[in-house]
Amino acid sequence: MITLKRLGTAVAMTALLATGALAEGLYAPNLAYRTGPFAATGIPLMNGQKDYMELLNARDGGIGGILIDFDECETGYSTEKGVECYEKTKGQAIVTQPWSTGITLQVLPKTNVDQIPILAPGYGFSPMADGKVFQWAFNIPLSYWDGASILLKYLEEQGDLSGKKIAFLHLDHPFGKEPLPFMEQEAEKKGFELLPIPVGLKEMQNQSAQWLQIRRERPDYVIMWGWGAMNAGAITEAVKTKFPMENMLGVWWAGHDADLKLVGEDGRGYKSVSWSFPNPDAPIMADLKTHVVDPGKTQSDAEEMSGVFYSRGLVISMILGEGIRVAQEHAGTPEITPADLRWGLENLDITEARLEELGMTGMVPPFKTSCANHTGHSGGWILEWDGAKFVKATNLIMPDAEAIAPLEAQAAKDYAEANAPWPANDACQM
Amino acid sequence: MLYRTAGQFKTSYKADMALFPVRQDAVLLAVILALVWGVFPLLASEFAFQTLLIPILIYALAALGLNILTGYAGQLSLGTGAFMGVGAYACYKMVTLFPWMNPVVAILLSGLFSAGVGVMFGIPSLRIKGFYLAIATLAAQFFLVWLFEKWGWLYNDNASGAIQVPNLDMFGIYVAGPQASSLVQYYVVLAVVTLMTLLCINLTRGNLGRTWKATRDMDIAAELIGINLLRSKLMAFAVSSYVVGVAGALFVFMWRGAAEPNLFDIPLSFRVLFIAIIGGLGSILGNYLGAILIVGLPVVLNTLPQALGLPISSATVEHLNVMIVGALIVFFLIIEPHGLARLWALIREKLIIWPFPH
Amino acid sequence: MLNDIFIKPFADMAAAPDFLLQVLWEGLVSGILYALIALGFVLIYRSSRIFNFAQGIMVVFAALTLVGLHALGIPAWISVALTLAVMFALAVTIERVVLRPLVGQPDIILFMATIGITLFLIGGGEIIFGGENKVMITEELGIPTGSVLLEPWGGLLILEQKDITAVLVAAALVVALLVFLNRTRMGRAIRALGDDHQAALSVGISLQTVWVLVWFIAGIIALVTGIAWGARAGVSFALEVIAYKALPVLMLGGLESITGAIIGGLMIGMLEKLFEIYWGQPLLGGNTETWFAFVLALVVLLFRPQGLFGERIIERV
Amino acid sequence: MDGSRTDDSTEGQETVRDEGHVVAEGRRIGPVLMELRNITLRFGGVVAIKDISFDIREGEIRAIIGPNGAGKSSMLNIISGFYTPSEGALLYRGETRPPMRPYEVARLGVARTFQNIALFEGMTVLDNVMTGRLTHMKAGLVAQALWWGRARDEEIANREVVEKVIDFLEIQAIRKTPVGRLPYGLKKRVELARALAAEPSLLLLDEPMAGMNVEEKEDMSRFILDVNDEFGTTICLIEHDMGVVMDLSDRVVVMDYGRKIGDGTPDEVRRNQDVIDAYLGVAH
Repeated sequence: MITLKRLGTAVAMTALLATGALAEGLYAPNLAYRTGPFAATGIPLMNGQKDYMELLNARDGGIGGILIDFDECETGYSTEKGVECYEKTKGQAIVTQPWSTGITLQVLPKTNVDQIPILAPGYGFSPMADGKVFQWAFNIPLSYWDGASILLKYLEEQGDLSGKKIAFLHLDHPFGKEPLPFMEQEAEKKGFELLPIPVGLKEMQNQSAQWLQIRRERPDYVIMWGWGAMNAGAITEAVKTKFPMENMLGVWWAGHDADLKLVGEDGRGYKSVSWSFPNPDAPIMADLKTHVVDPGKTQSDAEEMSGVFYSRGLVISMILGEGIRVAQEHAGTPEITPADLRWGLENLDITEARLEELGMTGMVPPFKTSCANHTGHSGGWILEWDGAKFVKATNLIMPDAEAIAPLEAQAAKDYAEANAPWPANDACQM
Repeated sequence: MLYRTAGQFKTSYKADMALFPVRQDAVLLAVILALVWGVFPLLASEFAFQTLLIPILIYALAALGLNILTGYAGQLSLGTGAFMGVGAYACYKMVTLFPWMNPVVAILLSGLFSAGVGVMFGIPSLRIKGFYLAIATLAAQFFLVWLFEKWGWLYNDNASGAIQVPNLDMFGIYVAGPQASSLVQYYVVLAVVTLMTLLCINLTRGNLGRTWKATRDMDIAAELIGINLLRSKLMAFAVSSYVVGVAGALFVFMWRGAAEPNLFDIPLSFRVLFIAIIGGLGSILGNYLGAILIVGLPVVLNTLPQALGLPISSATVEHLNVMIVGALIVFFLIIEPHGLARLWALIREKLIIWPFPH
Repeated sequence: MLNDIFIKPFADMAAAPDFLLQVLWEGLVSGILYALIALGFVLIYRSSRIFNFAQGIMVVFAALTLVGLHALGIPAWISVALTLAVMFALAVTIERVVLRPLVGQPDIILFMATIGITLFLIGGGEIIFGGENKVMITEELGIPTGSVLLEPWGGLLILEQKDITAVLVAAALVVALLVFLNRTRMGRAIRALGDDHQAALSVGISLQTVWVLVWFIAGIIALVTGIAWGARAGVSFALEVIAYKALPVLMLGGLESITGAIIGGLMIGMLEKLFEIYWGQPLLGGNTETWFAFVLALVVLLFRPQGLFGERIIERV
Repeated sequence: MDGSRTDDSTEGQETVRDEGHVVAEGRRIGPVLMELRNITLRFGGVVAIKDISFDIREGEIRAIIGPNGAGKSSMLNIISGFYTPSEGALLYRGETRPPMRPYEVARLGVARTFQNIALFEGMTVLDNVMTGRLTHMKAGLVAQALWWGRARDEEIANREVVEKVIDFLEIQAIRKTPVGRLPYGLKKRVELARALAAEPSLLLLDEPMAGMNVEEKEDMSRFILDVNDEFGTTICLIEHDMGVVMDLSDRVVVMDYGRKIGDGTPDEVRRNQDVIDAYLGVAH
């Protein structure tokens, strides 16, 4: 027993040391999931993220002359594994990319102690936008409440929402429940009836009960907060029950090309809000082909690379890359610390001009973060499935900041109180 | 010669009933205790605390709880995860409703709630046996996890549906929550686990233990010699669920820091079951051996290829890990169905008579 | 409150009979699949006293193999044949490597071994096939994909053709299985084995052969289930969870009763759907399907410990 | 404990007998301990026992014999509470015993052994015998968990009783051996030890000599007599082997096809024509 234990500890420790020694450059782990029921939606994102960093390393020799050690730790979307990955990587890492709202919530309080920035682009806890309270967490460029707000604004453009019934079909998981407080507030304000319909993790592939409920309740719209196998399940059920596709909308994680390809033409009219969009003509795609695809460094393929999720992966890594670059300039050294990176992520200014320099025009709306604003609130587009691919159906729509900000502040305050003592950064200026 | 028992005579029944009738066992235990109480905490890194020491202890305790029910009383349960959840949620409610409550007391009390729920789901055990009962415990598993999701009061209606451990202190030192240091948490876990283990050893070697084993080995005969089967089984459900509940509270409060309902879903139940089976049903020591193997193996597997410089993706490692655990289960069942504890017992027997062959 | 529990649900049913029919149909389709999986359990349990937890993962494994082979460019029906060959090889391997060395061990040990097999297949399957959701080759297999619209009482009833196919194929499979078990020498040997090992051996059929055979049959059932369910919702490891639903079916129908598995499966499929729609969603916040079948089985067993179709057990000393 | 006693004592037992007080070689046969009145037992439509009455007196050795399927075991199961009779009544020390669960019967002081050994295979001999003391141990959960006070005292006190039984049955050497490893004959003896440890007022033995060789049978007979003699334990036994039974018992009930066909001293039974018919070819 002792020897076994000792052996285990010893092996683990030497391995850790070895990891440290092996790492060349800045260690930026990604808590990825290429397995499990969420792998289908995870893989293109992970590929996009990885390929972007491969590109920087191959083309530019990293960032600021230092290579990025972009490493994946497999979580299978399991919160437990995720925390294990966090514990394993936090020693050397300059950033944590938890990749699940559950894992984010779990590591959120620890980052204050460990002082490592959490980068959760487009997911996590919406009140993380409040940088004064959540000093180490970033959900750039849009929070879930922003996303819900954009969807509702779009629906309002189609007609008054009062008296309407909106079904909120969501994964029964912290991720799916996240927009509920905002949706409830808006339902009251705008006078529509909100009908939350949870989909259990075990029922993602068999949603007949949920869609029977939708058939019975006859909602005007279905807003879907789905992920992984749930999306494909919902979309096929929607087609089957003849729910009008144009009245079904999803969060950005429910806008995966492969899910819609399952139903093809029948899915025409389905919409999804997004803060990223593929641009096959962008210079970065050509660079990727030269430096990553042709040398065989990618795990992706042409079809996947033309999709929404792969390009979102690129954008996510771009956000991290820009954060590192800004931090390096500020710190005056390429070898930045996690604290430097936090400064970098708080001082991002992604303008159209900068996007053009990056060769990523049109792939993400411009945004700007600050010490108090950890999200950036870029706004998003509504994408529509045309039977074969997603197209932009609207111009950029901005979230209703006035409706979100008070709720954000309150939730952040409650969180800090529940987790007292919780250090706040009152030095922040807007 | 290390394990020579010759010359150690017992002169009273009391001495014969001591915890460690063989002196060498006591010495070995003392060494282990010195290591876990003194040496490990000094040497361990944050990583070792979080991925090995603390989880091994907590999983061992959960497996110990399950072992009381399955190994000693013979009632196969597949609902351990949910009962851990009951403990965790009960503890969460207590510390948020009564913030003045001492966290360790809260953890120890939370087991009472899971014991209550355990007894409720144990009632069918009188009429339902074997696999049917195992499936019946799945009813508890699925129903309780569903309840954790749907009953907002349990998680104070917070938006994410997850519970978050607040910072809790004891005599001015943080023992739970993000501010608590791993070292403190380790000691709290170790103290609770040591206490629970001692209590369980006493229960299993005494009258209740014999009652349970009789129920397990032949329930009809047990009833005919005067055992109230329902009482015996319910007692096993209660004690087992208590220990499992305490393990669940430790799991969330001393290790995870937060929990969402599906953390307590069936994979957790199975992991604890694997630990109990590979360790050895009907054994106390086995739970620790099993936990070391099941918790330690993935950690080693995850770090080994990197250490050796093998280019295996972390996803593949994860799959390999699942495969190896599966294969190990089959392997152990074929080689030694009574688990690691029996292996140790055999080694010990050999040591006692060593160097002679008989 | 009482009104919501005892009156309103039935009023709702009466008010929209077409919807009720739709609910029952959805339940029936699920129920057929539960019954199929339960049948796999029963066959293996009857012949070897093994509670085969791996039945669920075998469904996933069979479906993944089929889709994976077809993705390599092999024609659909040849893929089906090859998948059957793989399932046969799996049956032989399991018999050789796992079951044979464990003959005579207590039930719980064998049960644990099948959990080991499950884990092994999950890990291995993910390495071979990858974890992402795949599309079942429904059309390539010639399964119709449209839907039939009926209008009972002026309402609407949507029956998907692939669901109808699944129901018909499942029914045919069950009939074929019953014929096999009752009319062939091998089939009778399997049934005899459940009652008496010696008797079966005296028929001149080795235990090993029978075991390989039942595991292979379980593999065939797994493939059919995998195709049917995969056509509904895609093929991924998440499918494994539907196998849990077969467990309460077994509790209700009895571990050894083929009739019990079929009737129990259909009953649970329909009842859980009815409960979810008319009671679960309005009163309990939904998602009751995760536990309803288990609780139902538990309650039934409390009053009838032998299950719905089992014979009364007389205990002896 | 002296083996020489067996042979001559059986002769003596049959001699003096009258209603109420029977004295044989210093043993006191007391009043009726248990009386069975018009017992009938049915399983569904099958009648296993039909209208049987007999009694067991304190201090005697009472045997129930009969061919296979005569309903002997069912009879024993009724006495030990495992089956509830369909009709009829059981009187214990003169009072009607209400329907009881087997464990309640055990707590009244009825202990038994089993035809197919029912030991707890996963436990040592010592622990198995200790289970016989269950009905005498009262310490609560907390005391047991702490191994303190009453729990520890009980454990030691009862251990002493158990050790006496172990000495008495001469199984000291296998005290710590797991029961699963023992040969058949020893298992039977351990089972007897477990029943004896309960210090029962009525000891039921279900075919105590089934499957034994001659030597083992002799040992077992000796133990049965010694138990009866030294502790004054009332014994009711079922046996297939008529010879042994006749030597051991004070009175014998003979059953066939669920009916009672004879009742009396071994000699009386031996002369009974019905019994001779039922045992044709088996009787001596």
